[in-house]
Parts: sequence; C-alpha cells; structure tokens
Amino acid sequence: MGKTFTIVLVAITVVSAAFFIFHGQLLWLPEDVSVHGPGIDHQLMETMVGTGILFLLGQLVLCVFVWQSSGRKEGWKPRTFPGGPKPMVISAILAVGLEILALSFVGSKVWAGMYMNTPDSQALHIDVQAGQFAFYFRYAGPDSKFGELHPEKINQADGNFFGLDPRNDVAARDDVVTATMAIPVDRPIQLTMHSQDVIHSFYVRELRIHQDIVPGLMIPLHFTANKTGRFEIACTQLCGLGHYEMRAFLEVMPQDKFDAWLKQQESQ
Amino acid sequence: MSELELSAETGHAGLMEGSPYGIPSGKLAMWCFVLSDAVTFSALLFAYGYLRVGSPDWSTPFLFSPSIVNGLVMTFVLLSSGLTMLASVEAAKAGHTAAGTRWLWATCALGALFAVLHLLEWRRMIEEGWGLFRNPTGGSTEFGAAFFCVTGLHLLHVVGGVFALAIIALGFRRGKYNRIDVEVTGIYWHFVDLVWMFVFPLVYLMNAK
Amino acid sequence: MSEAAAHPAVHQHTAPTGFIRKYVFSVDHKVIGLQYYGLAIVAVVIGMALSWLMRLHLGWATLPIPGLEKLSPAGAPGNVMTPEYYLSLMTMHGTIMVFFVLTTAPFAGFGNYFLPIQVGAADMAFPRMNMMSFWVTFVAFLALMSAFFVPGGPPISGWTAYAPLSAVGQTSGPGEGWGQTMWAVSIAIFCVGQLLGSLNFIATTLDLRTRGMSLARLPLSTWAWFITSVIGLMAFAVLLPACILLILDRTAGTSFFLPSGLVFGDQMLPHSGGSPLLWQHLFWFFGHPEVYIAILPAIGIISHILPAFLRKPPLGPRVLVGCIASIGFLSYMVWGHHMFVSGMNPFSAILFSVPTLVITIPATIATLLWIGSVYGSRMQFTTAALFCLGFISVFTTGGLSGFFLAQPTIDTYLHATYFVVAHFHFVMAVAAIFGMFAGTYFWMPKMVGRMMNETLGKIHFWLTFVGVYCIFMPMHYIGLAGNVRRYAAFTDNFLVPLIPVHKFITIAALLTGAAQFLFLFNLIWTRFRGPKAADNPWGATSLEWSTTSPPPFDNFGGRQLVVHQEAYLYGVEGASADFIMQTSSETVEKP
Amino acid sequence: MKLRFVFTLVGVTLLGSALLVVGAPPAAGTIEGKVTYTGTPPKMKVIDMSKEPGCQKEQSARTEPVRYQTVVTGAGNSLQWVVVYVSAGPPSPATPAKQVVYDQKGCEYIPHVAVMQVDQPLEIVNSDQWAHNIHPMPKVNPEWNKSQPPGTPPITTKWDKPEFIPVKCNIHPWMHGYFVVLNSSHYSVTGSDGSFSLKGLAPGKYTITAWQEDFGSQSQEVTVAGNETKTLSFVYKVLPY
Repeated sequence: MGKTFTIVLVAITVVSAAFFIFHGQLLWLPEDVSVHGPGIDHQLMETMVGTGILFLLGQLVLCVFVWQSSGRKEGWKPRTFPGGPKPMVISAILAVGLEILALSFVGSKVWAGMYMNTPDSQALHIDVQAGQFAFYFRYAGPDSKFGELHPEKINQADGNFFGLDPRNDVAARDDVVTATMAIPVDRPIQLTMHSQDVIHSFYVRELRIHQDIVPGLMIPLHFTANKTGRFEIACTQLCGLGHYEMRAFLEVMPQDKFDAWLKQQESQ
Repeated sequence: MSELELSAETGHAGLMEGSPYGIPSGKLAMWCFVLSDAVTFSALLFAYGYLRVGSPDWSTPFLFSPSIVNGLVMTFVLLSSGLTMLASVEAAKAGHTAAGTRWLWATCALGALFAVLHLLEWRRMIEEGWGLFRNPTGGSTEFGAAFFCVTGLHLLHVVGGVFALAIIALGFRRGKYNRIDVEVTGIYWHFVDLVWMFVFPLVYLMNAK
Repeated sequence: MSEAAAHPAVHQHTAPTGFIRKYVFSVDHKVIGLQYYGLAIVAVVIGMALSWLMRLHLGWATLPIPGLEKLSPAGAPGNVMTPEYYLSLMTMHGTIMVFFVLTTAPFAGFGNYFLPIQVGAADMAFPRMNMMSFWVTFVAFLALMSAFFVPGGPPISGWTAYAPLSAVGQTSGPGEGWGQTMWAVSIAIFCVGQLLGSLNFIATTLDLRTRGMSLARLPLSTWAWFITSVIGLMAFAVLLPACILLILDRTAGTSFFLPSGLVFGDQMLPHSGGSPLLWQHLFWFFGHPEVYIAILPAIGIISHILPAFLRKPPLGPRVLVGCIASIGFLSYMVWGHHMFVSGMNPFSAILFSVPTLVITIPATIATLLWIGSVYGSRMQFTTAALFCLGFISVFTTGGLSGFFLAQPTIDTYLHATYFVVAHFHFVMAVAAIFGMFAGTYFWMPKMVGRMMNETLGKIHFWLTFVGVYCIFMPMHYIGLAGNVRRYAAFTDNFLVPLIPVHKFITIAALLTGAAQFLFLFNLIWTRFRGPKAADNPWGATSLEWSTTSPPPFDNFGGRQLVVHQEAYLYGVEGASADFIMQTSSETVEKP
Repeated sequence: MKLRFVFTLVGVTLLGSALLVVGAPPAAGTIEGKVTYTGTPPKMKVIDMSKEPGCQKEQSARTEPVRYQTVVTGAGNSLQWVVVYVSAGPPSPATPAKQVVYDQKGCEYIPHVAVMQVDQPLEIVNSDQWAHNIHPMPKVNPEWNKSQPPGTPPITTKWDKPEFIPVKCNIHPWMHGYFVVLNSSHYSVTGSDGSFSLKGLAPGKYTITAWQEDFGSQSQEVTVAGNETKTLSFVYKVLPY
C-alpha cells in the first residue's frame, strides 16, 4: 500500500511539474507588452523556481520516507528524525525566510515602480467608465479638456454613458467616447477609472495590469505599452449576470495611426 | 441545576486539573463573550470612523444642551450603576445575600433609568427628523445610520443586562443563583459600562457643535 | 457547594429517556457532535451537486441538463443554465462549503464529539448552550436553503457578497432580491451559533481537564480545536455586525456600503456616503481567519491520527502547537492580501504582503514536522493513515501556490483567476476534507461502535486523491493563462481555447464526486452492518480509547480518569506494549 | 305539403339573413397622416459594437452605420417610431390580439418599438449566437430582468397595465427599445416616412395621441363619420442636444 502511494504521488508530482516546465504557448502567461511587465514576470519566474523546488522536495521526500516505511519488517524499532524538530525549524526559517526576504524586497520595488510613482506629465489621459456590463472610454478631444460628469444625466439609450451635459458644458461637447480603447505605443498612458454601479475590474493580461474599479472612487492607473496589437480587456470582479460577457478591446497602435483613429472617432 | 455551578469552584477537590486562570467556567465563558463582544463593538466603531473620515459633509449636530448634558447625565447614571454592581458583588462575596440583592436591584433600576433617558434622547432626535437614512441638516445621512446602530447595539446590551440583573436578583435571594452568578453578571455589566465610555466620547462629544 | 463541585466530571443530568431528548434536543456533546457531522454530510452532498452542475455548464455551456428546469424554471429555461443561475450555484456552493462543511465537520463535528472525551470530561462545560449552538447553526442552514426558493432566486454575488452588488437589491439584476437578504440573515445567525460553540470549547478545554491532563499533555487535536475556537471567537464577532449592516442597507434604506451617484438602468439611486471597501475590510477581517478556522482543526486531526499509524511519537508536538497558534495569531494581520487590487493605498499592499508571507514559515515547519515524523517509522497503511499522507501532499501543494498570491506584484496578474481557485481549494477545501475523511475512518469505530470497511475506504482514497489532483492541478495552468474565475461561460477570445481543459476538469470532477458515494455507502453500511469495534482498535493512546465504543452517556461510566502520560507514547522502548495509554500509570525511563 | 312547408321555411330564413346582412352599418372610418418635426433634432451617434465582435461583424456588412434610435428621422422631416393611437373615443370592433414577437438580432431590438394591448401575449426571441439579457424597466407593471443565452427557448410574457416601458440589455448597453402597452386596440407606429393609419374606426369623436420616446406625447381631437378617411398630422418642435 505504501509503495503504491509512493508510485502514485511520484507520478502526480512529475506530471504536475512537467506541465509547468514544458508548458505550451496556451497554458502560460501571454506575451508581455508593457514596460513594467518584465518585472512582474521575473518576479513570477523566481517564485515559480523557488516554490517548484520546494514542491518537488516536499512531495518526493515524503515519497522516499513512505517507501522506506512500507518496506520494514515486523518488530522494527522506530527511529526519530536525527536531531528532532530543530533541523526542521531551522531549515524552514532559513529556506523560506530567505525566500520571503528576497521576494518581498524585489517585489516591493516592482510594486512601487508600478503604483508609487507619479505618471509622466506627457501621459495621454483616458477616462474609463465601467458599468453593467461594458467599459467605455473617453478622450478629451481637441480642447484636451474633459467635460464634467453628471451621473444623473447618464442615458445609455442614446449613448451618453458618462453622463455628459453638452448643452451647458462646452468642454464636454468635443469629448470622444468610444467602446474600444486605442492607445499609442511607447507613450505613457494615464487612466482615471470610475464605475457607475457595482465594482468592476480592469484586467489586461498582456499589460500585466489588474485594478478594481470601485464605485464612488476615482481610481488612477498608469502604464506604457511597448508593443502594438489588439488585446482583450476583461472584467474580473463579479458584477452581475453579464459578468462573463463584460469585455472591451485594447488597440495599441503607432502614434500616427492613433491620431487617424481619433480623428475618425471624432467625426462620428 | 445551573451549568454555571457545574464547576463553580476551581480545583474541584483535586479531581480536575486547575484552570490555568483559576476561575470557574462561567466566569471564563463570560470573559470570552466580553472579548468577542468587544470585537463586535470595535468593528461597528471602526465602520463609524471609516465613514466619518470618508464623508466631507459629516454633520456634528449635538448642542451642549440638551444632547451633551443628557449624555453626561446618562454617563453618570451608568457609572454609578457600575458602583452599585461592585457593591452587590462585594456583598455577595461576603455572603450578605439580602444586601447583595438590594444592590442588584439598585443596579437594575439605574440601568433602566439609563435606557429610559436614552430612549427619550432617541425620540427627541427622531422628532427633529433624524433617522437611519435621514439627516435634517442636509449633511451625510451616514451620521444617523452610524449613531442609531452604535447606540442601538449598546442600548440592546443595557436592556438585556437589566433583565439579566432582575432575574439574577430574584434567583439570588431564593438561593437559585450563587455569588459566582452575581460576579458573572457583574463582569457583563462593567463591560456594558466600559463600552459606553467609548461610545460617549466617540459618538457624542466628537459630534458636538 | 452541591454535588456538582464534588464530581464535576460526572454528568449532572441522568441519561435522558425518550427519543426527542435523546437524539433531537440532546445536551449530550456526542449526539451534538454527530448532529453537526450529519449536517455537514447533508451540506457537502448539496454543495457537491451544485459544483457538478457548475462544472457541466463550464465544459458545455449550451448543454441542456435534463430536469434542471424542474429544479428552477427561471434559472434554466429549456434545461439550459442561465448565467445568473450559474452565479447563484457558485454563490451557494461557496457559502455552503465554507460555512456548513469546512467549519462544521472538522471543527464543530469532531470537536464536539471528542474534545470533552480527550480532556477526560463528562460533557461540555455548558451542555445546554452546546445544544443551542447546534440548533442555531441548523436554523442558519435552513435560512440559507430557503434562498433557493424565495422570489428573485438565490444570491449571485459570491460567498464574499461584495457590496454594492449585494447591497443595492433587485435593481442590480436577478438573484439580488430576497435570496441575498436570506444569505445575510443566515450568516448572521451562523455567527451566533459559532460564538456559543467557541465559548464552550474554550471553557471546556481550560476548566474540565481531568486530573493529570496538564495543557502539555493535551492531544494535538484538542489543541487545534481550542486555538480554532479562540480565532472563531473574534472572527465571527466581526462578520456579525457586518451582516447586520448589510441587511440594514438592503432593507432599511441605509447606505453603509453604498456610495453616492450609483446609476442602474439610467436611474440614479438616492444612496450616498457609504463605502464598498468598508464591506471588504470587515468581511476579510473575518474571512481570512475563517480560512484557518477551516484548516487548523484538520491539521490537528491528522497530527493526532498520524502517530497512531506511524507507531512512533510525532516530531516536535509542542513546536506544532506553536505553529498552529502563530498561524492563528498572524491570520488577523493579513486580511488585506485579499484586496491588493481593490483600490487600497498601494503602500498598505506591502504591509499586508509581508505577514502573509511570514505565515508560510509556521506552515512549512508543520509540514516538515509531519514528513519528519514519517521518517524511520513502520507505518500501518490504513485508510485513515492514507488520508493523512494525502493531506500532507495536498496541503503542501496548496500552500506553495500561496507564495505567488501573497505577493502584490504577482497577485496583480493572478488575482481572480483560476490560479486562486486552485490555491484555496487545495489548501483549504481539499485539505480540510481530507482531515475530515481521516477523522471519519479513524473515529467512526468509536462513534458508532463499528469498524468501517477498509477495502471500500482504500478505493475511496485512491479515487479521491488522484481525482482532486486531476481537478485542481490544471486550474493552476489555466490560471497562469489568465483564465478569469466566476465566469458563467468562456466567450472571450483568449478563453475559448482553454475550454478543452475545462472539459477535462469537469469529467474529473464528475468522477471524483461519484467516488464520494462509496464513502457515503461505507458510512451507512458501517452504521448498520459494520463489524463490532473493540474499545481501542488502533492501539491508540489518547483518552477517547480508554472508554467503550461508543462511549456511555457520561463518557467514562462514572469513572474519574487520571492521566499519567504524554499524549503520544508509541513504540516506547522497554514498555510492556508498543504504546502507553495516557491513563496507564506505567513508568518507563526515557531513552 | 310537408315538402312545400320546408321550402318556405328555408326561403324565409335565407331572406331574413340577407336583410340582416344589408342592415349592418359598416364602421370603416380611417385616420391617417404623417408625424414630422421642426427645428434641429439631436444627431444620433453611431453605435460602437466592438464589445461584441459578432454583432460588429453583422452590422459592418450594412451600407449605413447603425445609429442610436432615440430619434429616427426620414425624408421631409418625418419621424419614425412614433406610436399613434386612439386614447379616447367610442368603442370600435376590437382587432384580435395575436402574439407580438420581439426579436434580438445583431444586438438590435426588432422592432425598436413594439406596441401591444394589455394582456396581449408577447414573445421575446434571441436570434443571436450570444447571450442577451432583457430588462424591461416599468414603473407600474412589475420589473424583471432575465438573461437569454443561446439555446434557451423564447420568453413568453404579457403586461397587465397600460404603460410605456423602456427595455434594455445590460450585456449590450446600447441595445434599447420600448414595449408600448395600450388599452386601445387601434394604434399604428410611424414608418420611415413618418406615416401612420388607424383603420376600422366606428363613427364618433376620437382623441388621437402620438407618442415619441424622447419628445413625449401630444393629442388631437377628430370626429369620424361613416367610412370617411380623415387625415391628421402631428408636428414636434425639437431643440438641438
């Protein structure tokens, strides 16, 4: 029975690890297109290696001990682990402790680099409105001024998703509202995100960005994309029946293409 | 047969391991309950503080008179009820059942008085237009919500305590309950007392005009 | 003083006659323990059925499930599950499993049955309060079940019930009507029940230990239950007011969790001033300790069972107690790691991340201690023993994935993906359930006086052990691929290619679930047909084995046990047998 | 003898019925006309359906981009989707209330405005390959919100009080339409040319009301005699934005 256990657990361990090591394109992080992304990926890889070793060690050592244990004859005199619990405590504190120290130091740096610095003054400012169950994006337009938000004026029936008041608010008249988020590549982007009803979340795998959008708060987020392409923005905070259908698309394009796109949006 | 009596004395004539704190289960359980209840109140007060800090238009409506004065009177009543409770516990310890019972009734009466004053205060505020989601001054409605929830929970504890005191007082006189039960009730009552010492400054004084 | 003080360990009330007092409203901790266990079994079957439906839907979104329309005409028109019904199933699955299975079986169930026996008491300190705690919990369960049938259907906001979705009511969509209110009511009631239980556990452990049962001699399981009740005492005390505030928001028109300017269906709500993050803070301040309330009893149980089959003392039992205690202590400082992306101040993320990572140290120590205990043993591979080994394996696997999620940087990517689902199912759900299985196979002889069928048990173990890895390991991979959780179907371009993996998981889940019926059958068979069990079938040392199987009404038949030994004296050299009961006065010079 | 009696009987019966038929007065009064506007109506934005690639693909196949339908104008300042109905007048023979079908196709409601009588059966169909949720937002009737993923049967329902009910799909926030529930059995929805016609009206004095989702209602009084055809025109004054 013990030998069976060993074999099964070894099999499980090896197969599980194999999928991590020989992962295909499908079961792994997608290509990273953001400037801060490599930090996260690096951090993740380090953790992966560290925990991977611990995983293999833990499971396989258990297997070895069980195997030995199962082979023993009647009347075997049990032995305690050499040195008793001390080596366990020490090794745990050393191995895990050091791992933790390393991870949290590096990690905090990366984290600080993402969230605890002010966005570039040249950043392109985009206003994001989340609601059941879609994202909408707002560009300031020619006057590079955003119109005021009036929640009571929100009327999705004729496309006033932000609650703008063009009749009385000049700044709002040229605001460009889109359902696709297009951004120029290699240019810092600053988002101001707000939700009209429940908590939503702004998740772009390729950007390694994930931020809840809490109603009542104006949530800032800044990043820079360094590769062009079309990516998916998913909502990851349970927001109601249409949660799984709540998505938008992010188009990272060269500056000139972007300007053209914006012009074309203004015309509509 | 009361469960509190089940282990009224610690040590149990050597039959049981002594409790590391040398107190009977009844008391121990009450201390645990107090601990847990304290956490409950702190959670509510945390919520209150969280909303208060988060609301730019928080209203501080309490005038010195009548609100604060009334609050002070209530505080005085509750504190003195703490003293009478103490007296009753001491009497019970010394084995003066009659005296202990008298002091218990006194505590009970003071508690009831506190509750009455509190309810009058509530009525005045409700007549002024305050409510769980109403604010006559036009400020944040959170004030009413927080105020009535925090004080409401405390009032609930006071009323419960008053009934407990009455029951214990009746039973103690007839020997149904012993001094331990009086002490346990005492612990509870002092806790209710203590909570008010937080509620009064946080909810009343901090919201004085 | 009365008789009470003279013989406190002996029952104050004579054994009741009559069915009601004996089996329904019984004050006997053993009956109450069995009632809790039974409740957990009922709950786990329901929860598992729900997960089956969910898995089916995730694998084959448009597949009609015959008869589902009968179950819920609104939820599954034409037997095809609607997204809102999927979310209700998910919410109910989470709530039922976390509260009424993981909290109820290993903690309240086994704890009620064995804690008093293991400390040598005749009953809990407050038998009537104990009875109340069960029936309150039962009412909470009924309240939760009623959510299936109330107008508006069961809640859809997940077991975390994040406001505003859970607080605004009907206007935010289906499943936010009476169902959500009943959910909050049920949880509030549940908190009260747990509070009563915890008080009892603490008082009993500290005050009713029989002579010689010093704290140092307490079995590890008792230690775990004791520490768990201390955690529960303060954790549920926070959830209770949180639920009350939620109910007020839903029914009384307050706005604790509702900010101003909420717009639903182009209509602005009158609420103002509240904060959705307040709910998250209150909930997770309870929520994280709750995770340990689920797992610590299991840790205690397997630490208690393992030595009996290793036939050697556990490695560093006191260190283990220290680990459990420190895990419990730390559990109060880490709630923020559930909110890394919630819009907290980014600085606090680092503050919460460090203690979270620190928790892995005691957890690692505990794991190493178990593995180290296996070293140099000649193990008896009973079903219970196998489940202990399985526990060590899944606990390790699940614990390690915690390293990723504890770091805000990595959590930024993995938050709310299936990686998280895999993590907490391994470390909390599967591990706790394995603890429950181990406990069942180990203690059932004592609880019903009959041996369980080992062959069935072993088959059950193999299927379950392999099964859970097949279900939850792949979730790590799709999690890394960014597969968002709580999606009713996978329509996003980047999720569609992952559906085959989900189909595999679904099949694994169905098979593993089916295997659990072997266990249920084994339970029922044992109860009625199982061979009679000896008083101490495993040759174990702790007090529950010093009495008959099942124990008499007052546990020890009026005897006053005296404890002379440590809890786990197995394979002591020079001893008469290969183990020394805690009650035996045999003295062996320590090697 | 007997035979002749039978014949006369048959003859009399036939004659009588013929007389009855002739005697029945025909109620074929008709009111028709156009709904127009003066001023500049708000410009309807083009709908950005990029959220649902399927819909976007279907719509991009069209020549004219899809716009929001709050105000739909046509040639000669005509207004489409205006409901014109009899809000008061003598009872006219009711038209049989057959099932109204409301379709969701390419992330649009077809028709944009569905008119029905109280208690008239309404069937909601999802012709798309992806889920929609139907969320009528009435004030007097009970509100509901159901999702309709592909594979589910049509939703059949009815409304028991007259009301103008806005309908939306939260999954596709631009999807917006109206259920117009009326007591009257005589109503008409203006087409792209803004024209309407109410047929089969009994003689008498009627109040005819026109309703537009953005501009609201206006009424006129008309008297219909015999089977004449009255023409009637409604004009809305509108401001920009």
